[in-house]
Amino acid sequence: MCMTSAPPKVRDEELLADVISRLIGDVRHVAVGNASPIPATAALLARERNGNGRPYVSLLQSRKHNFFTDGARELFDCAGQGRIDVFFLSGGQIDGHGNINLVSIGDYDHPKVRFPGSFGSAHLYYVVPKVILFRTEHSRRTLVPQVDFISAPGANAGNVYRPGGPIALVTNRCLFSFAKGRFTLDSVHPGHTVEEVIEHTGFDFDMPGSLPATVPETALPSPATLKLLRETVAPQLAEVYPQFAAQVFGVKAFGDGEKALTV
Amino acid sequence: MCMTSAPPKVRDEELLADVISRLIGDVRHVAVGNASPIPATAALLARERNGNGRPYVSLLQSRKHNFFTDGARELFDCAGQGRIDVFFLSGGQIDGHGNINLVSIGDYDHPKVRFPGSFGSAHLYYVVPKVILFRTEHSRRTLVPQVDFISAPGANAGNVYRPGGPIALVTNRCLFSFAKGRFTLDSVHPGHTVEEVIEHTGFDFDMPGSLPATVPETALPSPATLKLLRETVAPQLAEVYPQFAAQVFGVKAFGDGEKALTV
Amino acid sequence: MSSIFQSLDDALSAIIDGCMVVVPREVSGVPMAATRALIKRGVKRLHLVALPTSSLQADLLIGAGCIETLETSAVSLGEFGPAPRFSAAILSGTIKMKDATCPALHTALQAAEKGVPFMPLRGLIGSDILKHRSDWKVIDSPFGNDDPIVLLPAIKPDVALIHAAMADRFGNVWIGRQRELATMAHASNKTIATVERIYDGNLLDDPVLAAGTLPGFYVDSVAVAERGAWPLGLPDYYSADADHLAEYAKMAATPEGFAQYLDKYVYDKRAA
Amino acid sequence: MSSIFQSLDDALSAIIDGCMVVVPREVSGVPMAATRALIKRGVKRLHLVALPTSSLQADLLIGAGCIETLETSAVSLGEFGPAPRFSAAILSGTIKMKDATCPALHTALQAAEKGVPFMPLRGLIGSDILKHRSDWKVIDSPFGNDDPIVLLPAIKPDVALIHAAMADRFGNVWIGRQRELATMAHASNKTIATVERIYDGNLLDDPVLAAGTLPGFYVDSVAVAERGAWPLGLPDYYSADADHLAEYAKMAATPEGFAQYLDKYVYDKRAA
Repeated sequence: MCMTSAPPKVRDEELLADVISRLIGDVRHVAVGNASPIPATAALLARERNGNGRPYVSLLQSRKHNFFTDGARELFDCAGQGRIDVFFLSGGQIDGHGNINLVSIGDYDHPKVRFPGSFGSAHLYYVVPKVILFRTEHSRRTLVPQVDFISAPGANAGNVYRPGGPIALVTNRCLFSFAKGRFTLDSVHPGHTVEEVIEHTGFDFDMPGSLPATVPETALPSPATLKLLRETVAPQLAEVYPQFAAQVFGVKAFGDGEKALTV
Repeated sequence: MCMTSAPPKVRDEELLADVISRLIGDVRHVAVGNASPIPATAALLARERNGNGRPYVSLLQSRKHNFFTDGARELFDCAGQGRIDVFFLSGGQIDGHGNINLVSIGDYDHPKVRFPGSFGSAHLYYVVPKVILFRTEHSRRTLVPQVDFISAPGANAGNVYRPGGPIALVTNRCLFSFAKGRFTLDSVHPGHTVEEVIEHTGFDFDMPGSLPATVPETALPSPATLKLLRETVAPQLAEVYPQFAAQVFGVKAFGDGEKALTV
Repeated sequence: MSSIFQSLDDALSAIIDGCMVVVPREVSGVPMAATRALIKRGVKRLHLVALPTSSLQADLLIGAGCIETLETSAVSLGEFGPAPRFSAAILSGTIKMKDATCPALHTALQAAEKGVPFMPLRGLIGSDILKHRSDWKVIDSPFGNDDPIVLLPAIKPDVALIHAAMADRFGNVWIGRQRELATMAHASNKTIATVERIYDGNLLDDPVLAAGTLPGFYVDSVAVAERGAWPLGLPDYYSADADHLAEYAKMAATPEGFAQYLDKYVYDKRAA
Repeated sequence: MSSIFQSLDDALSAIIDGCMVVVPREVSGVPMAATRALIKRGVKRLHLVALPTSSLQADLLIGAGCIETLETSAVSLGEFGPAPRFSAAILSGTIKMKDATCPALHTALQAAEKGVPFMPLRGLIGSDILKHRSDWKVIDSPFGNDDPIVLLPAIKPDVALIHAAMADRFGNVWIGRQRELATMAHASNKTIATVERIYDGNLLDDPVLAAGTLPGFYVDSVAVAERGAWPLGLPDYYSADADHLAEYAKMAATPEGFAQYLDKYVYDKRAA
């Protein structure tokens, strides 16, 4: 495609969805939990980019983009079978070992702050090969040296069965990859700097060549990607995340997506 | 009810069904496995006698008399939950300890005779409170001192979890009750004798007062019971056991009982 | 046979103070009309098992003082923010919290469904959830390479409380794809269902409907409660009432606002 | 997307010599057309897991020399008597038999479905079945009174082979109340389905049909095989062919009669 005019303005959500969709890679099945509009956008983008209906995308909040028929258990069974390749997790706190905290701050028995709870993290983090951590608030409050409560650990010692775990952490400022128990700063998003990332990150991390100057800038979504996002992905997203789709893409859902029982 | 005329002729199957229905007692749920027309007759009789739709009767071979919707597993789960009160088992061999053999005669690795297999006996015999053993061939070939292969034992030592087990053995000649690891001859069917039972039984058993003369004769079904069996139970049975119902009760089934899918 | 249908209050009579009740997650048909009736009646000291998470239902019951122990993997109002009464109760220590992870609760109920004392589950090792659950055990798996694995004890609730689209007069309840409702019923001593409407016929007679039906054998009482999941949604039927949930999130942010919410929407003081 | 529908032979190509195949019990929709195609193709050394029992299917495959290992709880022709080729093979020692009890097989497949290495089951202790299964273990339950309980290792078949009423072009298969077909698919590496007919539409779009549907996600290939369970029945569709089963029982009583049966009904030599 030949683009000579100025590239269209890229929204932060579009950049993050593009980054995540590239992390997803060539897999069979991506599942996205509740209240995760940007990962959902990324998963649908990954599928539309391939154009062959693959990967399967399961948006757990959606009836339409979700094939499960065996009750609330099926997602976890499916992951246990090794049939979910990519999942997304977040945390009230995330530390440099990849541990995530979805429970509380302070002493567990007398906490200062309580989060909703661990959801399925203490299982999915172990059995899904590619878990992408996602947190838009990149601060020393969220990215800490050591979480107060480990909902799910980034790694396990010994012979604990663990085919899965974190592969990356995507924030509003940058992209970290994760390997061997540590994060590496892979790229910094346009408009942000390595110094800023260091300043706002509570844990130690590695850098390619260990020099700030060698950290690349996160690539912008291509015009073709933006077109896909805005024209093909956004209308599908609107069914599940109407507010998000309206706000980011100016797209409205048709109906409420609930197919009525006709018996 | 006043009956002055001669009692109607009682068939063996009717007598056995009546004996079994009295063993069933006041329970919530009776399940009957495959190829068990007489126990099925007894279970339906127990239900019709109460007249309130209880006990639930699950005939595993039937769609209509079987509420299971969770696949082939549900019967066993249901039993594990303690929700099946009565079940029926048989055996190629049954011994005096209540052990049953549904597998083979001779050495297991080089058998002389092979039976179909243990089915669910090695689970149901342990968890169903009232298991009624049923074998119409009462001989030293079937009722043996010690089975060659224990598909399921009559009792367990130690602290093995076992809320269930055998309560009786019904044969074509008599009714044995079972308690504390031994059978007791409770009654001999009309036309048979205690001596005959002893002659054809391969295992030791107890007798009330230890004297043959004190063993009562099995009571015949009452006229009311016969009426229920012939008029109410038989037509229901015909759906599941058409050949049996025709042969014993002269009743025919309507259609084949299979409700067609109309999608 | 007497009808299995009862008034909502009568149907709920098996839920007595101190009993263990299992309820489904926020999107699987939550018996909210029944929840309001329980609060009105003033039920106390419940051990609530939310399979595997909850939203408004747990928050309301906690705020109204009905809960002694809460066993779940998360309580949140989703896009409407944290669950305020849940958070407040944890911070002030007024309820006993048994934190879990979603598949652990499914597994523990499956153990009860199968009549076994425990079931194993992958994951959990190295998580502080496990550290705070002395009722969970770790063994070295006798299969494979002696790797450690968690065993979860069966959860056998006194009552499963569910809401679904329809039931027939035999107590059969159509649950559709929400199959965890069947596991809940199998695992529990009793099952109470509220439904949108009565199905005229026997759900088990139609092979297609039967595939999505919980048999009446497992169901102890049924009450009709139209829009009984409101303000939450009922799958295949109606969506959640977003405006109401936003209103709840706002009012429940303070104890006073929560009390007003109860007055307005639970205690029938609307006219006052 | 290319169609998931294939010819019967192509659909069965994943069932190679020596692989482990799980099939359903005699009343749950047995893929008999597929079974005849496998015999015709001359598949060898199968490890057949019949969940939890079998009738004609296992007997045919054994008689035709396709089976190396059979894992099931019983093989019988029911009211038509013992399964003659099964009995003969056991007596002559030509197959390896892994005797089980019905819920043990369900449990072992559920373990694979959950991705755990084992699951516990009540019963079995004191049974000679356990004595002959060195792959099953007994531990003292860490919950309760240290009572012994059996742990069964997960069974993860290479292929689940099923027959059902209908499938759509997305590979979704309507299984109705035969939910063990879903567990089989979840537990197995691949799933092959034969169906009576194609459903025109998406089975997951209708909430009522969806409740009885195995999602195409788990299904690798589908072939249309009308009356594909014949001479066995298909629930909600058609009954077993009693005359044919009686004929089989009679012919299969001898090796010669069995060979004639294969010629007549499997190898398509009807015209000869």
